[in-house]
Amino acid sequence: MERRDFLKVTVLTGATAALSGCEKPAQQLVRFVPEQDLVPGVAVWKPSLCTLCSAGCGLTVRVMEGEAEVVRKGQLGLIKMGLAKKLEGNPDHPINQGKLCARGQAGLQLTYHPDRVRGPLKRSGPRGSGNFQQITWEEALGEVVSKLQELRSQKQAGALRFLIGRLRGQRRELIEEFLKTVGSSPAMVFDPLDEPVLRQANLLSFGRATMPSFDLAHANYVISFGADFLGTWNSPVAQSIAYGEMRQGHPGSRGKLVQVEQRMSQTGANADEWVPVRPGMDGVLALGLAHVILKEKLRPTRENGETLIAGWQQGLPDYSPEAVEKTAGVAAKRIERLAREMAAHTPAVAMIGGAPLAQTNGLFSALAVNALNALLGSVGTPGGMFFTPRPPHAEHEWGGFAAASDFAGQFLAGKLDDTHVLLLYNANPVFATPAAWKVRDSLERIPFIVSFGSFVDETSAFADLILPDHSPLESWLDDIPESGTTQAVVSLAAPAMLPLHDTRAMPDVLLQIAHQLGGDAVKSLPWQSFDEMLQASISSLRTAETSPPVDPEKFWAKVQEQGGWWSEKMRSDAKQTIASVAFGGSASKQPAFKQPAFRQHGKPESALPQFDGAEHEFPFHFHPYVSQAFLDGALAHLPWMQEMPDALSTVMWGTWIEINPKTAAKLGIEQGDLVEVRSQHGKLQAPALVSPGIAPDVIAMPFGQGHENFSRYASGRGANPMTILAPLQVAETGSLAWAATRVDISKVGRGKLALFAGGLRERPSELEHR
Amino acid sequence: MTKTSEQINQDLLRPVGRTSPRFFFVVATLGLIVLAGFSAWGYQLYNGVGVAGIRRPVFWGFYITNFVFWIGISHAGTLISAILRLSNAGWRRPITRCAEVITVFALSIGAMFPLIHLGRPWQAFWLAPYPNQRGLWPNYRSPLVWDFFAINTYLIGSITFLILPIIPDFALARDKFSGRRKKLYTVLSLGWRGTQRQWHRLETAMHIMAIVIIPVAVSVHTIVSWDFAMTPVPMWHSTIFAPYFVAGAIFSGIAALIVAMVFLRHFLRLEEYLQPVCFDNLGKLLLLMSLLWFYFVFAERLTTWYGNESSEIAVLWLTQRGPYRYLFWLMVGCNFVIPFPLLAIKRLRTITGTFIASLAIVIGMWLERYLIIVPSLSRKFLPYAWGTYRPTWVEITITAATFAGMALLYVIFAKFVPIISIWELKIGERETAGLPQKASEVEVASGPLRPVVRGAET
Amino acid sequence: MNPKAALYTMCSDPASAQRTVDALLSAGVRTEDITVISSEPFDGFELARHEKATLMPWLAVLGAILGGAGGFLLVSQTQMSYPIVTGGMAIVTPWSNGIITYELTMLGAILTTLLVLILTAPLLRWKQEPYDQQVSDGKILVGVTHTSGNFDEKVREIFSPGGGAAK
Amino acid sequence: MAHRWGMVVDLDRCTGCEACVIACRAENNIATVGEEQARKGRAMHWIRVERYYEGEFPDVRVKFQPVLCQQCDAAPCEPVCPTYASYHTAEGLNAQIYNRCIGTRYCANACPYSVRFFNFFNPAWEKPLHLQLNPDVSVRQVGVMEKCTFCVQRIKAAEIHAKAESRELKDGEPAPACVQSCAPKALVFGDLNDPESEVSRLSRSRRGSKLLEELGTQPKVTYLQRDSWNDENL
Repeated sequence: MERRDFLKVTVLTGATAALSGCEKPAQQLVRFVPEQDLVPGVAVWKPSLCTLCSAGCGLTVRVMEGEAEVVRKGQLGLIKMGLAKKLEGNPDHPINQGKLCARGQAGLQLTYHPDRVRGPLKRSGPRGSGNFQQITWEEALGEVVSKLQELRSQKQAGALRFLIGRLRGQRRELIEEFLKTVGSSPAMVFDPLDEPVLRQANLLSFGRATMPSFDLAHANYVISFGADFLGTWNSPVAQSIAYGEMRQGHPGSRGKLVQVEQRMSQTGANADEWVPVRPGMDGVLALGLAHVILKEKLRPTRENGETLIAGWQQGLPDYSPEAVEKTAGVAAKRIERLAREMAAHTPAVAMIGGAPLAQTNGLFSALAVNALNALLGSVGTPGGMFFTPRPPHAEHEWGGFAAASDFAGQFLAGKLDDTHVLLLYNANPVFATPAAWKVRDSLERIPFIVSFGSFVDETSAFADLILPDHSPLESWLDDIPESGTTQAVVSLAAPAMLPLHDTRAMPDVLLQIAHQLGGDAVKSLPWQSFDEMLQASISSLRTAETSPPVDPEKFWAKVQEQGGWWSEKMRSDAKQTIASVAFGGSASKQPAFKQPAFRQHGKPESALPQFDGAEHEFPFHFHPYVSQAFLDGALAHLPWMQEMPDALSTVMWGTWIEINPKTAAKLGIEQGDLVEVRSQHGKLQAPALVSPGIAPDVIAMPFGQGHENFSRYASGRGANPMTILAPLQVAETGSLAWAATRVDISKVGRGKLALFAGGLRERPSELEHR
Repeated sequence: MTKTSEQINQDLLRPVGRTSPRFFFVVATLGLIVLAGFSAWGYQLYNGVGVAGIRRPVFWGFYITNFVFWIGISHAGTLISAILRLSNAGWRRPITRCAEVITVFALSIGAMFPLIHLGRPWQAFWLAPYPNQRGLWPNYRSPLVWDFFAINTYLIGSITFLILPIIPDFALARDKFSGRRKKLYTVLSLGWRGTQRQWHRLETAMHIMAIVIIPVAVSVHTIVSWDFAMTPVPMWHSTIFAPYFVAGAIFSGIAALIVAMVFLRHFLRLEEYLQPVCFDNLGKLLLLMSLLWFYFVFAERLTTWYGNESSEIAVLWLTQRGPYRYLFWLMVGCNFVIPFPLLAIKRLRTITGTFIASLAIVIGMWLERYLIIVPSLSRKFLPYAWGTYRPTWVEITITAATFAGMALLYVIFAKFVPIISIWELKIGERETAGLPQKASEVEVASGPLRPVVRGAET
Repeated sequence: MNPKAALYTMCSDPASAQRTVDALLSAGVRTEDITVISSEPFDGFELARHEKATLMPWLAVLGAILGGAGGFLLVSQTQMSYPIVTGGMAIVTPWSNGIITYELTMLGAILTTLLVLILTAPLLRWKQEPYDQQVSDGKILVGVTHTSGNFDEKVREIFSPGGGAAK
Repeated sequence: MAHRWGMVVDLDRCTGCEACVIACRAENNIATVGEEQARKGRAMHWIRVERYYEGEFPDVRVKFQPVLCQQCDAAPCEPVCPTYASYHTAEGLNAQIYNRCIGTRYCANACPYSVRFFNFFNPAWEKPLHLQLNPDVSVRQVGVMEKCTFCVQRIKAAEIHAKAESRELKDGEPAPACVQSCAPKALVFGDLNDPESEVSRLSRSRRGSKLLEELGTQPKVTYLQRDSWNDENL
């Protein structure tokens, strides 16, 4: 940091002035003295972390010297500096082992995005308009501090709220610590991609409110209920690596993948057997399978101590294949066959995620699948499911969207009305919540909103101040991945490159604010900068790693060099090791999750899902799903993601509505027609994509597009399925049941689809030549 | 009836001599269209070929269609007139020149299109074989380089073949006009006097040219067809292409010739020279080619259908049942269904009849080239990579401009050069008038001979 | 007398021209000295016997051979003169050799024919005597060059009983 | 011994995650063309994951098939290029020399795999996105063809690295960006001249076949067909 003080200014003339040709001629471009020593043309690989999803993969960043326009001390100028050129997986990292998904690689564009917020902004237009004016950091921080002091003086510390996205590790600790010291309630977490229902179920079944990990590499049989684990769910890279092993890793034996869903996901597309099931009936089907296994005693009974599922001890009399066929729409014969297969081909593992958990009966379905796993004897065994151990120093296990229920409740009940100051970080609820939640109105009522976002999005457009964070590549990062490995992992990385713009790291800003506030804040947050805090937090691991402990500085250097700390690699084929990590550590300490009261699930009447909208009026199930390119929409501003053809639809730069060919023919809808989708809570329009991989009574649509205000690449593009969703909640968790809405559709005209693919089939029938 | 050489001179030099306002009007309108074409091209040069409709996988579209079409048209003249000269068909005399002119202009226009369609036209000269600092010669394995050689040979040949018989007519014009025109034609006549030596050399040269130009013409369209046949693209990679293209070329060529002749006949009032017999005979030729064309199309389609190779079948059905079906059947109509009766039935093989048939064929043959190029490219082997093609205003404008350009060049040519070979016509007239053709036919010394006597100085 | 000087007469049709020429010949005028100019060729008549002989076709063949050879050398030699890496792929193949050779053969024939025509006709020589514009009206000019004294008279006689202008 | 680079694509491992597609863009400075051009079919993806549906609902299956330049030994794209822009390197790669290309687009027509992409316009990177460009790969201008190079710059880098350590290249050391990023290891790259290399071994697999090999293009990419799960116990 101090090196910036060497900053020397020389006014450029002639040639270099021409470099700034495209800038305003008025402004004077200066050349700064380089802050790093780099050999031109030689690539350096620096470790970093991927922050784009919950997987928490490790990166290596290819850094090469280049000339960039940067802001130093508020002045724009040219500098020779190390620039990140490419992101690849960190080969040593236990989660992604050198691999990286498309989204992670496109993360590079977060740093170089033309619409990044380049300095602190103050709202100039009306809220939501997205009009801001530039101010200095001093002004901005002064304003924040004064607001907070105001609150404190008025003894209204509780009126400060911090709304964050998925956040783990020291950043989260820092925020929570900060909130505690100023005496306000813990951060509210908003992460549409999190699976609170599954956490709840796991807490009930296994005492861990944690996302599960799967030893797919050694599984012989995998049945997935709606979980797109090869695409976007949980820890996709780790799961894909293991999947490759399952398929072809062991000569002679090849695992089978069965996918249960209504709309063929990327994972479903890879399945050896694809089982369409009625929406919300996944749990029922799981119990149907369990019924057969119990009835035919295909598994030793000692493992059947299941108490959460009603009628389990009696062998689930209500879930005979015939009964299940009626409700779930899967043939009894097929249920029997599947049950026998999975019982015969252990290790067999079941997983559930995505839409099934977003039904009103999601918790039941999750518990049913957990029970099935237990019955199959694949909990904590090789080829089964387990929980990634937590590193010794991490006292909290921060669930992602932990406070789901609280969150939804707070907004719905307008509990934010007593909030005077709202801090925003990595959360965009305005975009990613149903219109029915009226998040806009709630925000309107908050007097003062501060965003730390790097981009102006639908939510930060409401902010009065924007204090832009560094891009991840410019920041000190740490993370504690929750799943995807048998090793305890603490990822940690120093900045891979120097900042381009007049931005500041959120943690540093928070520390600075704390110090300006003075009082307890200083005591509990003594650090001058975030990296000091990181070093302090990780030093405790020295002992955990080796005895005798290595010298602190060496350890700190080593951690930075390899991109984190991880426990000794466990031979995942050794049964006992898996078992030991299965429920590693005590029941997790997760503030948001209180151990729920024991309640039995699975009584047929309670097992069935509810839907919003009458069947005769809204004949179709609306099945939104996480987009391969944009996830929940947070990546829609990356041009690489926009132009990446979606694997199944091959659509670029837009959104679409998937319809079964028969349905389409019935409604006179053709590929590319503009279709209107109506629910009780709103309507949207998008072009139709006729796809064989979807049930006739289901209309599917990806999340992610339909941004009103999110950079030049995403704004005004496509439609956002969130807007028409019903505010139904999943029983006993209160989280959004986003797959429980019924809709009607009709053709309204001709739409525009940018498809990369021509033909649909490899050997087209004569008709398709038309 | 036969005409004296004075009459002939008058009739045929009239269009060259007098200029009606209609001429300027025509030139202006055509000129504007051509101008539009050039500006469209400029627009494309400035912005990049992207302004055209071509896309992946259909990387060739209107431009290459026009290229093949115009090269085809160019087979009208030279080939026809060469064949007719060698077979010494008397009715050829009034039409050879109209025909040869078409060749030269159509060829020049056609040859422009490879340049227009290039991604980097400013590098086009890299096709030419010359020692250069890039250390590269052109890749002689590339049919495009074959094109380069073939088209240049054909162009040079055709121009020679057109110019030679014009020289005596320039000499005629030189003597008939005065003032600036005289100066012009004096230069153009290259000092032609009409000595027996010159006549004999000229006729020998024409004879050799006629022999040489025929195989060249055939080779040109053969090679154009190989641009396609050399690539493993469904329904391109076929041995039938060479003869198919040559036949098609002659077919469209004759049609274009007839159209041109009808216009000339009407606007230059050449009714007495371009007589129905010419149209009747050309009509018969056209009929033959139409049958030949149908035969080739049928053969090509049948083998493809019978072979039932998936990628080829894809293209076959695309054209016959798919989105291209309308164009396909329109093409069959234009090239066979309409012309056949018009040309087969003697009563219908009138000037009007052949004119209508020819118009249809010109359209039909353009469609044929389009349907050969686009559907095959849009349905290559991997269905995932299938695509479509739609032309943009740029391509359409440029295409229109080439037709206007053809007409414009033709009109201007007819303004400066007698569009009918006067001296050749005179020979024809002697024959029809039954005047003595040989010394033996002259009866021996009848009466005293009274030659006019002059001195060289007068 | 100067070699350019010429006597000539205008005949109205090839027959009379033929007779005039025959008369001149029988009068002993050398056939090379007789020039007959017409606005159209009269292949049937023996107006200029000596002009019939020409090597043009053979020269054309020669030109063709040269063109072909040139073409073949071009394609076959360039690969030697400018070697580039082609990973073992041929630069020139017999097929392409054949095509280029063929085209240049034809080009050779065409260009030689043109050249020979220009040189032997001869063309590109403006101002040549004798000439008379009446030719363009269909008259046929029969002239005699290089007449020396005594022939001169004979020629005039043949051209006209009443004697004619000379130069 | 000269290298002969080849690839194996295991369709049984490929999940259609598109990581290779983005890895390729990032490594090779492939321009983003935008929505309008993308709709016109001018998007450039040197490697693409082809998706083919099989059967009708409810018995649907999908086949994912990554397709990149097959680096044919008898490449149809090479002989047709009039200027040698498309030619064969000593290591058997189908190279595209951008500054020799005059844009006849003939090679793209000749290529049966449709893996050649044309710059219809000059590529543009909105500042500061241009800072992400890889300095090891030239940016193509308007009117030239571009295509997969097997990341020749990465191969060269690996060779130089090995040379610096004065040793032979290790098997799998040079890896194109797509191969490096492939999580399920569906893509394997290596030297076909080394019979012991993993790529040679896999390309001899019983599941191995070449794409459109009936055309006689002799591709250097081998596709391992999808395996089927057969139940031996029931």
